[in-house]
This record gives sequence, C-alpha cells and structure tokens, in this order.
Amino acid sequence: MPDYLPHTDEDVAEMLEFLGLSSTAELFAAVPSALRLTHQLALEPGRPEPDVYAAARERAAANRAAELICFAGAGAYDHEVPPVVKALASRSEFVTAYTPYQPEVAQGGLQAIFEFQTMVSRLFGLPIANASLYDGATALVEAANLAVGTTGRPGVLVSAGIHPHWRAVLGTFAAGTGHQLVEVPLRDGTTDWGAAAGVDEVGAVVVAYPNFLGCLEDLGPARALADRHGALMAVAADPVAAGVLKSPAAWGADVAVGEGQPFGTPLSFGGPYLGLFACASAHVRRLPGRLVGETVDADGARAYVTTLRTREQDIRREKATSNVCTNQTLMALTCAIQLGWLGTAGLAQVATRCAVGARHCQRGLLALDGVERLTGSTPTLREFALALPVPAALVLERLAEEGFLGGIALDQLVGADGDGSVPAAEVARGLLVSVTERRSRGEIDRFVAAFDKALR
Amino acid sequence: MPDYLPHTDEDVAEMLEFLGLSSTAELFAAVPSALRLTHQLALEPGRPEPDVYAAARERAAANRAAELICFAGAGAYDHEVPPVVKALASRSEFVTAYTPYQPEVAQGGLQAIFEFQTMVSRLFGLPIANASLYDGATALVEAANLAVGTTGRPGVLVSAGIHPHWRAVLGTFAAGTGHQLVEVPLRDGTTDWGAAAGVDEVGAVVVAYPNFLGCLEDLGPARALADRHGALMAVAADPVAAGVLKSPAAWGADVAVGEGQPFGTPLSFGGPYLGLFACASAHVRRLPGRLVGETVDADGARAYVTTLRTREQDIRREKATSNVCTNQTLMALTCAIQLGWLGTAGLAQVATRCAVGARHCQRGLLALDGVERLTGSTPTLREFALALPVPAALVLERLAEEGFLGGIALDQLVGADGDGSVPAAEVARGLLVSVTERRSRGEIDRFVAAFDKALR
Amino acid sequence: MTAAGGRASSAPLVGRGSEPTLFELSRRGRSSYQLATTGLEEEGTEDLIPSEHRRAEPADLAEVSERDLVGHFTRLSHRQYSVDLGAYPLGSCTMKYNPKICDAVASLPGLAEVHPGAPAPLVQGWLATLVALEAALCELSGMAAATLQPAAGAAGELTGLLLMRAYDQGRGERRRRVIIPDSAHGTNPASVTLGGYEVTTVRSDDRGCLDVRALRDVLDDDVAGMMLTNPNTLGLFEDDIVEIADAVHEVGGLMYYDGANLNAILGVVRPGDMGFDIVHFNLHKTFATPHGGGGPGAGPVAVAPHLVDFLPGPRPVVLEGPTHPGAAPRYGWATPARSIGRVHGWHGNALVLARALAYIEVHGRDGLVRVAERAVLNANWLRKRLSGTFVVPFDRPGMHEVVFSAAQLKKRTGAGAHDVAKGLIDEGFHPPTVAFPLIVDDALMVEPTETESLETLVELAEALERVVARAETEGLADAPSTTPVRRVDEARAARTLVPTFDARR
Amino acid sequence: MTAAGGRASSAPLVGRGSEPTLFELSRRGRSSYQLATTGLEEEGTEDLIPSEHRRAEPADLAEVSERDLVGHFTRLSHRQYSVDLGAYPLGSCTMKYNPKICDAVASLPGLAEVHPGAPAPLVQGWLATLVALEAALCELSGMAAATLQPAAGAAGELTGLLLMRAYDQGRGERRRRVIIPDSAHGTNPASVTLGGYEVTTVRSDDRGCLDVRALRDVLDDDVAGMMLTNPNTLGLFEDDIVEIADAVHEVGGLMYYDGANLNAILGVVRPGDMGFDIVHFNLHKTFATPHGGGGPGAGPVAVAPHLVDFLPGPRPVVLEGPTHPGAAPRYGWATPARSIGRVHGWHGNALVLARALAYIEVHGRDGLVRVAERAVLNANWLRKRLSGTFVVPFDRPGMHEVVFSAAQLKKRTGAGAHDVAKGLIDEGFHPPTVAFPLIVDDALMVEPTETESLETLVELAEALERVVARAETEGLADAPSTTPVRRVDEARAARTLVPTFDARR
Ligand SMILES: Cc1ncc(COP(=O)(O)O)c(C=O)c1O
Ligand SMILES: Cc1ncc(COP(=O)(O)O)c(C=O)c1O
Repeated sequence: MPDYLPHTDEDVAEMLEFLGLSSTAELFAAVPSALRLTHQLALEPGRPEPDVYAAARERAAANRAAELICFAGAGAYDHEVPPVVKALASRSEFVTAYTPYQPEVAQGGLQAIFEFQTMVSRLFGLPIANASLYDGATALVEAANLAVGTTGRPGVLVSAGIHPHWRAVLGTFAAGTGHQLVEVPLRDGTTDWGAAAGVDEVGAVVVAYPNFLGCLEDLGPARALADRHGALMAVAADPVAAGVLKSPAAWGADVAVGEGQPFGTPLSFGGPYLGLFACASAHVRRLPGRLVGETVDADGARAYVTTLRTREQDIRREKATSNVCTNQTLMALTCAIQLGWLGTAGLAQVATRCAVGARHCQRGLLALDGVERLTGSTPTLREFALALPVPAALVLERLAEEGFLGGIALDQLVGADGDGSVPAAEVARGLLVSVTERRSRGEIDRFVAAFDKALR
Repeated sequence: MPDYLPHTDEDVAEMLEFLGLSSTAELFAAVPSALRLTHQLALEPGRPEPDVYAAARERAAANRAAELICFAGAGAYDHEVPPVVKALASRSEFVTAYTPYQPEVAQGGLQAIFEFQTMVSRLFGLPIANASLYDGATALVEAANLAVGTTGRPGVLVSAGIHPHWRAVLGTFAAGTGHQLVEVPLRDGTTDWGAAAGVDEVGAVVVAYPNFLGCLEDLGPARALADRHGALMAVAADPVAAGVLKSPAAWGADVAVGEGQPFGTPLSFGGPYLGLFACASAHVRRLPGRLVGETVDADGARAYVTTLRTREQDIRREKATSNVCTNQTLMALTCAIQLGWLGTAGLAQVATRCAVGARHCQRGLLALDGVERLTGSTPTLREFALALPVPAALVLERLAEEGFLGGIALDQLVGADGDGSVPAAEVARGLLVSVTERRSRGEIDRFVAAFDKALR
Repeated sequence: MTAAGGRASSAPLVGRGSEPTLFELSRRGRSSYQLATTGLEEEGTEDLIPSEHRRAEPADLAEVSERDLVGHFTRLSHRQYSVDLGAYPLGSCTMKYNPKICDAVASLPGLAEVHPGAPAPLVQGWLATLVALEAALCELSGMAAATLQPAAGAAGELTGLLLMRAYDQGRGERRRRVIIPDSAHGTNPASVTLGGYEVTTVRSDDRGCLDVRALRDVLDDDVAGMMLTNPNTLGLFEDDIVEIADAVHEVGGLMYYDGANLNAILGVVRPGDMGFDIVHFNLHKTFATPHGGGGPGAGPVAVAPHLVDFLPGPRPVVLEGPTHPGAAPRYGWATPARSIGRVHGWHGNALVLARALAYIEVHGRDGLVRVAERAVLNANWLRKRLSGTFVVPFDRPGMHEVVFSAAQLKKRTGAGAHDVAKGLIDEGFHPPTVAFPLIVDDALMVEPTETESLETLVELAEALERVVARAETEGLADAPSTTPVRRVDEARAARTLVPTFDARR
Repeated sequence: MTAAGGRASSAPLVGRGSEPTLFELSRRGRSSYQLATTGLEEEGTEDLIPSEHRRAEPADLAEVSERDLVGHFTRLSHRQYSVDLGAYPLGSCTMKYNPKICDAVASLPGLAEVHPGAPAPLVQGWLATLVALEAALCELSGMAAATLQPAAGAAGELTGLLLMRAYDQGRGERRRRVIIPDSAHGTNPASVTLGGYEVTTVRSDDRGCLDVRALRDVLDDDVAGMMLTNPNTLGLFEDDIVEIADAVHEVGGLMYYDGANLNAILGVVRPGDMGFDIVHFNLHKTFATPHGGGGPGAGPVAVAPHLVDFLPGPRPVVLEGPTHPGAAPRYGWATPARSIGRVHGWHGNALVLARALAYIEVHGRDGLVRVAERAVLNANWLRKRLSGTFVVPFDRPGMHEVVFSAAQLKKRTGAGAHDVAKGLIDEGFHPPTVAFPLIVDDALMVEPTETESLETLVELAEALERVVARAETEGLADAPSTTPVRRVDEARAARTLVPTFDARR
C-alpha cells in the first residue's frame, strides 16, 4: 500500500491511546454516520511509483505534438530554456515554500520576486509591477477591473486584436462584474476604432501589441480614444517583442499586461504560465495580487516583504481589489532567472532572431501558390497570419506527418464564424504561424518545402 | 564566442594595466617563445550550448542499448533509482563541493559520508569502511595491496570466480607492486582451491560472493586456505546480494570489497561507479583512501572530519597506503541516499525480487531446446550462466532486434580461449543472464519467448 | 524519543550580510545567454522593425555571467525556508510533503513540451490525463463533472459563483446575495463580490460552527447560495451540514464547497453527500503540488448534474470509446451547451493537473483514506498535547487542523500570536498561520498534515512550550534572531513603498 | 565597485544545533521505498536461498519516511559550501564554475542508461563520444593517443608509470628510479611506489623552479623517468623545461606530465611540445566536471607515438570510416599489441568523459585559449594585489595560481596559514589550499580560476586583508564563528576513532 505516511502501527496505537480512542474511525465521530462513505471509492487501488511513472510515460508518448518541430505560437511560444535556468528554478527551497507570510524565513523568494517586479517594470516601462497573476488572460481581466474601478465607467472597448481566448475570459468574468464589453473589429490586422464611435461610458480601452495576428498596430489612436473618454489604456504586450518594440508606457499605457511564459516556462500544454501586470504609480492602491517591497529589519539591514496588503482579500475581504491569493510565484521566479540569463543584449537578440526567422519563413510561404497574407500590409514581427488555398486544419494534419507543428488554424481560435478579427470568409483558410529563435534556417526551409507538399 | 568568462574588455584592460602589461600574450612571457603554439588548435570553433546539446542528443540516440529491456549484469545492474534519490543527490551543494579539507564548511558532505561508511560497514559486517574508491575492480586491487602489505607475502590466490575485468585490473597493477597472482580455476561454478595446493608465500586469498557466474560458493574452504597460509581473506561481494546472503564477515573475511553501482548509480556505460571497501579494525592504519570520523568542535558540538590522514598520499607521500586522492564521493553520497530510501526491508525486498525474477527467467530459458546451465548444480541468486546451442553473440544480436539486451556473452568477458572459469569449449556458447527487481513477469516471459525465437 | 525529522536545523553556513540584487551584480558587457546557431545570423535587421515601432533603447536588464547567476540564486535559496527543509504547520495551507515522483512526471518532455494549441489528435495523452483526473475528482467529491481550468482556489470560487449566476439566470431569476460564515477565508467574500453578489455574513455559534438559527434568519429567495468549507477553518466538522444544506436548498439556493480543507475527509465523507452542488479543489493543498513560494496551484471545480451544462469550455471528453479491447479511446474537446465560457487562457495549469493525477494514482482508493486519517490523527494529537499551553477556543475533537488562541498569553506577557510565530522560527520551525480565522483573537492555526511523524509533532510541541516560556521570561520582541534578517519592518515597507530596484532612493 | 558575485553570503536560515544522523531519524517499520509491480510477488521464497548461505538477520539500515529522507539530506546540503554558493580559490584544485549544460548532457538517458557490456553495435554513440574526446585531448596535449580509463589523476599517474615500466621492459631494461621535484603533489611519489619504482626527489632552486644542476647530479641510466607538472605547484612555469626534458631523455628516461595544472596553458603551449612523453589530464579540474565533494573525476592518459602500443585496452576505435559522405563511421574496441591491460573495471568514468567533451565543444579552439588567459590574468592580479599583505616567496609573474606564505604573519601574530583559512571562512569565502606545496612554509595556495570576476577578486583580496587585520588584533583562534560548527578537533578524531555510527560510545 504505497503512501508517504511516516506512522508505524505503534505510532498510530500510541497516538490513539493518547486521545482515548480505540480506532481511527472514531477520529471522525463528528461526521454524522449517515453521511460517511459506506462503499470504497471507485478508484484504482494504490500503485507503486514506478508503475505510475510508466503509465505517465505512456500518456506522454501519446502526445505526438511533443516531437514535432514547432511553428505554433498564438500566445504560447517554443523558446530556449537553458539547463542553468531549470537547475536554479527547480531548487527545492523555492519549489516547496509557501507564500512568504513570514518574511524572516522567506527572504530568498521575496528578493527574487522583487527582482522579477523590477524586470517587468523595466520591460513595460511602468513603475509598478506585481508578483504575477494566473496567466495573461486573467491579468487582462484584472486590468479591466482596475480601469473600470478607477474611472467608475463600465464600458470596456476591446480590440479584436486581443487573443480570442483572452477576450473569451474577459467575457466570462464580465458576467460577474457587469462590465460592458464592446469588441472593436480589425481591418487588415489593425483595430478599426472608428467602429466604436457610438459607445460611451467607456472606462477602458484594451489593445494588444503586437496583436494576436502578429501585427504591429499604431497605438496612438487607442490612446487618443482613451483620452477622449477619460478612460485608461490597457495594453496586452508580448514581453519578448517588448525587447525591441516601443514599450507600452512609451505608447501611453496606464496598465500593461502580458503572458510571461516565453521567459523560462516550457509550453506545458498551456499552464502553469504567469500573468505579467504593470501599471502607473497612480494605480498602486488598486493593484491586484501580491506586491513585494523593500524595507529594513530590526537591525536596519535590507529586507523584503509583501506590502500594501490592505488591498488583498485576506484583509479587505469583499472590498479587496481582487480575489487572487495563490498566484504563479514559481513561474515568476523562473522568469527572473531567465531574464537574468538573457540580460539586456540576450533579450534583444531573442526578439530579433524571432523576427528574422519569421521574415524568412513568411517570405518562403508567401512564395507558395495561393498563399497570401491575411493582414494586408500591416507590419508583423514574430508571428503572421496567412490565407491558404485549402482549409488550414487539413494542412496542419499533413504537416504533422512531415514532423512539423505547422501553426494554429484560425478557426480553432476564433470559431468557425469568425470574430471580427479577420473576414469571416477567410477564417477556415486562415493559419497563424510563429517562429522563435530556436528555429534554424534549415528547419524553416524544410518546413516551407513540407508546406508546399501539403498544399498539393 | 561562447564561454563562461565574466571578464569584460574593460576588466581585461584594467587588470593588464594594473600588472603593467600591454597584452594578454605577455602573461605568458615565462613560456619560451620557441614552445608557444604558433598554429591554432585543430579543434572546432566554439559552439553555443544548444548546438552542443543537440550533438550530444544525436550521439545518445545512436546508443540503441539504452532502449532495450535489460537482462545484462556482470557487475553493472539495472536497478530502480527513484526520483527522490536523483533529486537529493543532484543538489548543487553536494555536486560542486571539493574534498572536505575545511570541515567547518563541509559538515554536510562529511556527515553523509559518515552515514555511508556506517551502511557499508553494516552491510559487510566489518567495523571499518572507507569513503569509497574508484570502482569495485580498483577496490580489489587495494584489498590485495593491504593483504600483501600486512602479511609481507607477495602471493595472491585469486579465484577465477572474480569478475574477469577485475582480475585483469589486478594483473595490470601487480606489474607495479610485484604481487604474484595465481588464478584458481572454477569447477561447476565453484573455486577448485585444490588446484592451488603447490603455491606458497600466500598473503591473500581472493574470492567472489556470489561469483561472476552468479554462483553461491561455500567460502569455508577459502577461509581455511587463508588460515593455512596465515593470509588474509578478501571477499568481493555483490552488495545487493549481501542484503540476503551471509555477510563477508560472517564467512570470516578480513577485507570485503564491492561495486556500489547497484545503489543509486545508473548504468552510465560503466562509470562513474564506486568501490566499496570494508575491513577489520586491525587493518585501519593500512586502509586505503579517505576515512571520515566523528569528533567535536570547539564548543563540544558533534562534528565530522576526515581522519587518520597520515595514511594518505598528501602526507605520507611515497610511503602512503595508496595513491588515491580524488575518489567517488558523489556516488557514495548517492549510495547512502539510496540505502536510506530502501531501508532494511527495502534492501531485502530488492535482493529477493532479483532472485525470484532470476529463478523464473532461468526456469523459462532452461526449458528451451539445447539450453543448459554452465555451472552444474551450484546454486545461483540474481544471475546465472547458460550454455546455448548457438554462439551467444549471435543470440544477443537477434534479441536486440526484439528489444532486449539479452545478457553478456561469456567470450566477451573471458576472451575466446577462456580463463579457467568455464570449460574453454563452452565459452563461445556461454551467456550470462541477470534479472533485477525492475523486471516484471510479463517482460521475462516475453524475453523467454524472444529467446526461443532467437535460437531457431 | 529519537531525533525529529521535522526540525529544519539548516544552520549558518558562512558569511553574513545580505545578498546583493542581481542588478548590483550586473556589469555592462557581461552575459550568460547562448542561443542556437540558426544560419540566419547574417540576415540584415535594419528594416526589420518600422522606426515608429522600434524601442528607443533596449530594456535594461541585469547583465551577469552564468557563474554569478548561479551564485546569486543558489545563495537566495539558502535564505528561504521550505517543506523540504522542515515542518511547515501553516494552517489552512496543507503544507504536506510533495513526493518527487510528481516532479518527475511533470518534467516528462512528452507532457511539458506540448503546445496547448496543437490539434486534439496530436495531444491524446494529455486529454487522457485530464479526463482521468476529472473522473477521480468527481468520485472523490461525489459530483457529476468538473472543469479543470481554474488556476487556483480563488479562481475556482469565482468560477463557481459564475456557475451559480448562470444557473440563476437559467431559471429566469436574479438573486443578489451569497452567504458565507464569519470564519470564511478572505477569498470567499472577495470572490462573491467579483461574482456580482453581495456578501451576507453569518456568525459562528459557541461551538465554532455555523449558527443555524442565524442562518435561517437571513435565508430568503434573494439568496443565490452559500459558501462553506467543511471541516471549517477552525478544523471543526460542521455537523449540522445536512440541515444547513436543506435550509439553503429550500429557498432555492446552491451550496458551494470551498475545498481547501478536503484533505481531512478524503474517502471518508464527500461534499456531494453532504448536499453541496459546487465544489472546488485546491490541488496544491490536497494533492501535493508544491506551492512554489505562492503558486502555481490549480482549483478545479466539480458540480452536481443540474450544473454540468454551465461548465466552462472547452472540456476534454471521450469522443469515442475503445474500438477494440485494449485500445485507447479517442479524446477531443467539447463545450457545454450553456457554458459560462473560458476561465483560463488555455486549459488550466496542466502540469499541476498531471502531478495531482500521479499523486492520486500512487495512493489509490485506500491510500487517500489513510491520508485523511493520519492528517486528522496528527492534528488532534497536537490539540490535546498543547491544550495546556494555549487556549483552545472550541475544545473538542477536530479534524485536520487546530486553532489555538494566544490572547491569554498576550494579556499575561504582551507576546501575542505574531510574537509566538517569530519565536518558533528561532526553534527551527515554520510558524503556524496567524490572525486567521478572524473569529479567534490572536489565532495560531496549526495544520501538521499527515506527512509529519510523531517525533516531529513532539519536537514542535516542545518548541512551542519553549517559546511560551521565553515569552514569560525574556520576551519575544527580539525574535527571530537566527534568521538571515531580524524582524522585518512591515509598516515602513507600506509607508515608503519601494516596489522595484529603481524606486530605491 | 559593485557587489561581488564571489562571496557566499549564505546566511543563517533557521534553527541551530547539529543534524541528527539518518540512524537517529530511523524508526523500525517506517519506509520510503516503492518497487515496481512484477507479478511475481506471490512466488515462494522459502527455498530461494540455501540455508547455509542465508543471512542471519537483515542488514540493519536506517528506516525513514521519504519526507524525513528529503528533510535530512536537504538540511545536510545547507551545511556544505560549494562552488555554486561562492568562490572556491582552492589552489591546485581548479575549482572553476561548472556549466550546467554538462549536467544536462550527462543525464541524457541515451548516455546514462547504457550498459557498459552491451555489444559495440548497440553503443555507437558512446564510442563516438570517447573517440572524439580522445582526439581533442591529444590535440590539446600534443600527443598521439590516449586511454580514457583512469578514474582520476592519481590513477592516471600510476597508469603512466606502468606504461614507463612496460616501455622499459620492452627495451629489455629494468630501471629503478623515478625523479620528482620537491614541490610535487603527494600522489606523485605515492604512484611512483605503486609503480614499483623508487622516488628520487630533486629540490627546487631559489626561483621556485626545478634545480637543473641538482637534476643532472641524479640522472643516470637507472632513471626510468621524471614526473613534472608545468606550471609547477607554485604556479610558476618551468622555463628550463626543454633542457630538463633533453637531460632526462639523454639518459633514456621518459618525461611524465602531471596535468593538474593544464588549465594554465590550454592552447598556449602543449606538454608534447615541451618534450613530455606521457600526460595525464584531470578532467574534473581543467574540463569542469564538478568535484562532487571529492569525486568522481577522470584522469585520461595521453602518450607519444612510441608508447601507443602499451596503452590499456580495450580502446574505442574507428573500425571503418564513413561508407558515404554524411554517414557515421563504424566504431568498435581494440586492444593495443603490448597493452599493459585494464586499469578500470569498464571503460573509465564515462559520464565524466561526456561532460568534458561537451565543455570542450562549447569553448572550442579559441574559447579554451581564453580560459587559460583569464585564469592566468586572475591569478597574477591577485598576486600583485596581495603582495603587500602576504609574502610571495618567489615573487615574479606566475601562471594560474599563486602561493603566499603566512610564515611572517605567524611570527608576528601567532596566526598561520591554517588560521588565516579559518578566518577567511568567516568572511564568506572558501579558503585557499594550506600546507601545500611543502617547500613553502605556511603556504596559502590561491587559484582563483577564470570564472571569477574582477569584483570577486577584489572582495577576496579585501577579505584577506581584513583577516590579517583580525589576526593582528583579536587573533584568529576563535575563527570560524559563522559556520554550522566551530573549529573542528581533528586530533581527537584520530585519537579516538569513530568511523561509523556504531563505533560511537
Ligand atoms: C480556506 C481557504 N479557502 C480558499 C483559499 C484560496 O485558495 P487559493 O490560494 O488556491 O486561491 C485558501 C488558500 O489559502 C484557503 O485556505
Ligand atoms: C598537482 C596535482 N597532481 C595530482 C593530483 C591528483 O589528482 P586526483 O585527485 O584527480 O587523483 C592533484 C589533485 O589535487 C594535483 O593537484
């Protein structure tokens, strides 16, 4: 009977006797007998670790996607994670610690998060960054909550350039908060803010940079629109692209959020990832989630602690700025280590190599019969959307046979009928392709060749 | 130019200036210019980690043996190494520390080795155990050196049941020490000590338990022979088998050595492994290698330190008991963790399961046409030698096609002409098969079926 | 009594002083990164980014050698307490030992290196994992189906409240209130607000359980439901649970189970059988995912049959059973008819889910029951052992955790729960949870968990006794004194906020 | 000057006191182990072992829960200094930073899970690895071929001496003496004895180099050869090396190169070009295999053409070149005609060899030269920086390490090298090597290695200055005071030997 319980039979007997009980069953005397389970759980009996591991390996082997050369992105990217980052991030002191409620024995984790906050702040150009949220999508929800809470206006203008899943999550939670979401369509990969003319009571203008189709939008109009409404501008930024692109702050963002996965976290079938959240100082008291601050100890030595805790649920309860408690600290730590490994030059290198690879790949694919850009002449960086002569899903199937995860079919992201991001007619033929710094010229050229074959 | 050097160009300039030098080349002024390399090394230019890792993966993929279900043993065994042992043994404090020359900052490693020594001592039943040697073979060399040094007699009677490689290593080093090695043949898997009647000036009697053909020999005759010669008895024991077999001490061994790989160290293509070495108290001042002892610190608190160092090369120099300096500490630590994980019951379980699996496998194979035992009726435990109707090498080739590493061909171990361990005529047909606790009935039965096919 | 496995006696190694930040270790021109050769290095980059989009100057990050990167974070790890170093009796958090096998499973390339957007046929192993976990969670909770998307307990709570809301609207209603007990965890009321409901708090009675009469007073058809954790945050089993559930159901409300304390009742009693309609799990508590210093976790939500249609989507499902014996079924995705929509950017914290399944598979049906038994055994042993040392507000057999009050000690010595916590640090233990639940003054909430041995409990008890003795003699104002930093000035951190290295003046 | 990466400021975490042994944590009936289901569990075991062979009672090992196993060894790790925590300027040991990529390579299942006895066709990848490493080592040393079997430097030395002996006998001679300098490492004379030779020691001259005249005095046709490391253990380059080699060769002796200091000259000058016939490498020094607290290492031995036939076997070889471009050659094993035989049970410390190859491949031909340059740059910077603080016995530009003498300090303050070492521990650094080489009294042998930054060197220098100041004021008798244990009583350990837990009284 495999388990991890230290109790010997003598221990149990001794402890029961100390409690004046004659059986472990009596420990549950407070549970009305009518409620107690009479039958055994309909689960397998316990199995020793090697058996369980073998079963997990079998399931892992059934994930053919793991072996394919990855050209898929759409918010989850196949970046280099070096052994040194894995080695440090997996140190058990970090992995098996709890939330730093006792700062004196948590300086290691606290300082790492302080460094993480500093890096996110510098990346997005905003002075405040929190200790992470669940993922990019939920970080965006918090951004909307902050904006609506600050302005007192329920309207949220959401560019259709925001990742479809993120928009879906926004919608789900708006049911509770009562925000009025208005999606603003794209035209040629750029948000057509004009389409939102009629709307008023706008508290937030939400836009992606680059957007989920990979396009670099001019964020000027969004900022202007926000000013017109006295709303806040929230930018969902790709943190890798931010290494070479104008920072959200430079575009005038009040809040910037992002998905931190590209910095040290493997693809992981979508999680655990981490939500990055940064904002202007004015909003710090509405900041969702944990914040680490520097202070001193009784001897005046430098120390770190979670601070401004009165914002949080355990103290503010129903008036808290957010309900988040457990966040994604370990991923934030990993992100800090990865960014420390990359450094200033490395981050720029990674972003540039993604862009160079994407350009090489896009040129190759556009040279194929019937393959066209889906976003007109709008510039793209690390990711681009194509219209294929045949259904994208079919092409992906064929590419998998050739050893490639060829991208993400648009209809899978936006639904068969589309969502205003691309012309509905194009959805089924739409494919989103992404290239990271890990892809070599050879891989890309073989990919293009396989793609050519797959179109025939 | 990938490297791990922290020096910026400014650092180098600043440091050179401090030294009054104008170029790094001048740092080597003491090297006669006639000797300096004029050409560049005929090595590849440096390559970034991901490229090097990819190349290593390619080589790894070319090792088909890694994917085969393992029935090979012969001194290297495919035992379970649980994730918890890997996690603890790979902690960087242990991995990146040096020899504990400064005990105050090495208590962690020292205590672990103290625990290792205690476990080896209990396993072999002898009061003294050192901090490890290179491997089982070199541990045996040290045992012979100790025996000859103690008795002052150069004769070493070596049972042909000692692993052929170990005997070869004994021979290699005897060229330097001048020991007179006399190999004593086996008959039906048991040492025929009678054949050594004539020899005198014997300082050591060396025997394996079980021997390399898997046989359990009665060690009484070896002990008696040693007594007759006033020699020491050195037993090369399989430490896993020791979990259920009479300990070397119980058989009267003065010295016991073993290969510690089965406890937590992967097969590793033969290294790094670790030599286990234990002996009676009388011989502690001739003990080769490092020894950790308990003591106290300035406050009287319990502490550990390497001790009896006057035996060692750095102090005794040419009169040292051995020349060993760097040993296999990390494997010894791993061994201690693995034995801690197994515990008393677990070790017995492992040994028993090996034996049960081996029995099941041996029965199955002996039921095949023309397959016979090579060692008569001598009992075996975890490993056994068979005579096949066809050359063993050929059978192994076919079994590999079926996904099995079917054992070790005897001729590969003992050479085509044999070595007195089995009748020379049988060598080419001889196969050594081993079964560990990892092998299931299903695997064994499929193995027997494949074996049957391979024989046709 | 032999030495304990429980005390972290990680002692001073060498040196003193604080560890500089990575930014202070940074030196322009140093680097660690090495990227794969692409063969595209020579390609021009001038026109790569339109000038109006180009970043003015590079994002300034630390620049360190790999050697300094390793030194820095290794040293930081030596300034961090963890379960692997010693006992962590932090109430409500279930800081049990996390088997390393789960790490091994979660790092299988076949699981960790899978893109979440890959077509279903290419991720059959992942879908099988999720479907298996959902089934196990439903069996453990007595529910019909579950969503695995919520990333933590609070996310599960909010998901549950949105399910309540959808159910409400489904029957054409618009209820406004959700009831929680005054002993509830802070995430409960916070989630209620975000779910668009108003909180109605019901007090606990003198037995530390929900005051059923008080509950009836506030029940009406404006009540959408009630959130409860059972055992509650005092570690006591709400034995009126059936009556409570009936009462709430009578007015048409739904019962929400906060699963943070599920560890106490695994395989003994199921939320579904108690009358709950919605259940969230904290996989990082009950199913041994390490907490990572504050996350990640996972907060799946299971529901009764009448709520299945509203679950978030897409959900992993079996599209087609095994075509022949021994074959695997075909898995895919499906979104429930009236789904509230996505609550996560992808499929939830997948690797955490894989860990939980491994944990459940190793323990199996009887192992999980033993987990609950031993957790309850340990907590009750400590309660009794320490009942002379601290006041136990509601002193009767409890479940997996016990709440002491240091209020009397404080009156006597001036040292309250907070100080006791700091004192215990000097004894080598991580302190219990303090100041929660709110209904106990100077609460010390202790959850030993099932993975700590009797020896460890004895050490912990003796350590707490020493701390009380210290409070009565020298006092605890100086504690802790054995830590990398002494007592931290939390007030100053809030007063003069320094949230980044750049904010330092 | 910014903060250093070099100081380990790993500080007290929590608790005090020592960590109990695993045996004290043990409790009969507890366990951690879990073995795979075999389906053979029910098989009888009575007659499995003949009674005369059966163990009387089970080997008594510790019995602990996995949780306590983890707690114990994690806490022990917090009582251990390491390169990853901080600088380790331990002379002669080349404690450089070990890139983690090498760990990743060594843990590839395709390398780590290969049985050493598998037929050659099934281990082509391993054979390719070994052949590639041998080629690289030969190029770096200017030799013709190498054996990879020796498990460490000392094993390499003995192998080299046995090669000398075989060569001797090969030419029908029986020489009896091997010459080593008085500055040689202890393994040199110890190996000479085991090689069946007598040691003849030659003193160093006042320049810290071998006294060539003294050498000539002892050279005759009874001399089998000479062992030398260059740069020598004082970190000085033996600039008479050509003359030395010629003199030894004149009398028919062979030159043996102790490769422990090879790091200093990588790609700058090669032992082969200096006239050496036999070279051993310490892969765990020069090629960054972590030392593992004392091992494992690897000590390959490379030789000049006239010794190739004597190398240990079997050796990995190319049996057949690529059959077509791009194809891999066919690898196998071959034993040299007059091989001295095996010096290892299998093929040497294979995983260490794989690490070294990865390290060499990342650095490549120019990276390795930079390694040597920076190692020498760092050592000379420290020599000059500290020449006012300590006496530098042979004060002239050196190579990769520098030896200071604390003799004067000792005369002045009573605190010698040993005390300085303990004092430096309190400053957060691992001390230099003390009491070696023997020819310098109160030697402090410092090898910073190339992976430490200038900031770290400055911190180290300042720390040593503080230690000297402390010696001159309060003294160093109390040092270290910041460690898990205070100064350890080494004499008592030898006096009352307690080598196991059972020996404790
Ligand atoms: C009783 C209770 N409910 C809810 C939560 C919130 O769970 P999470 O932190 O996973 O969001 C917690 C976490 O501490 C808890 O203890
Ligand atoms: C100069 C010198 N020679 C030889 C050796 C012995 O090498 P190993 O410890 O690998 O046996 C050492 C190791 O410290 C050394 O420094």
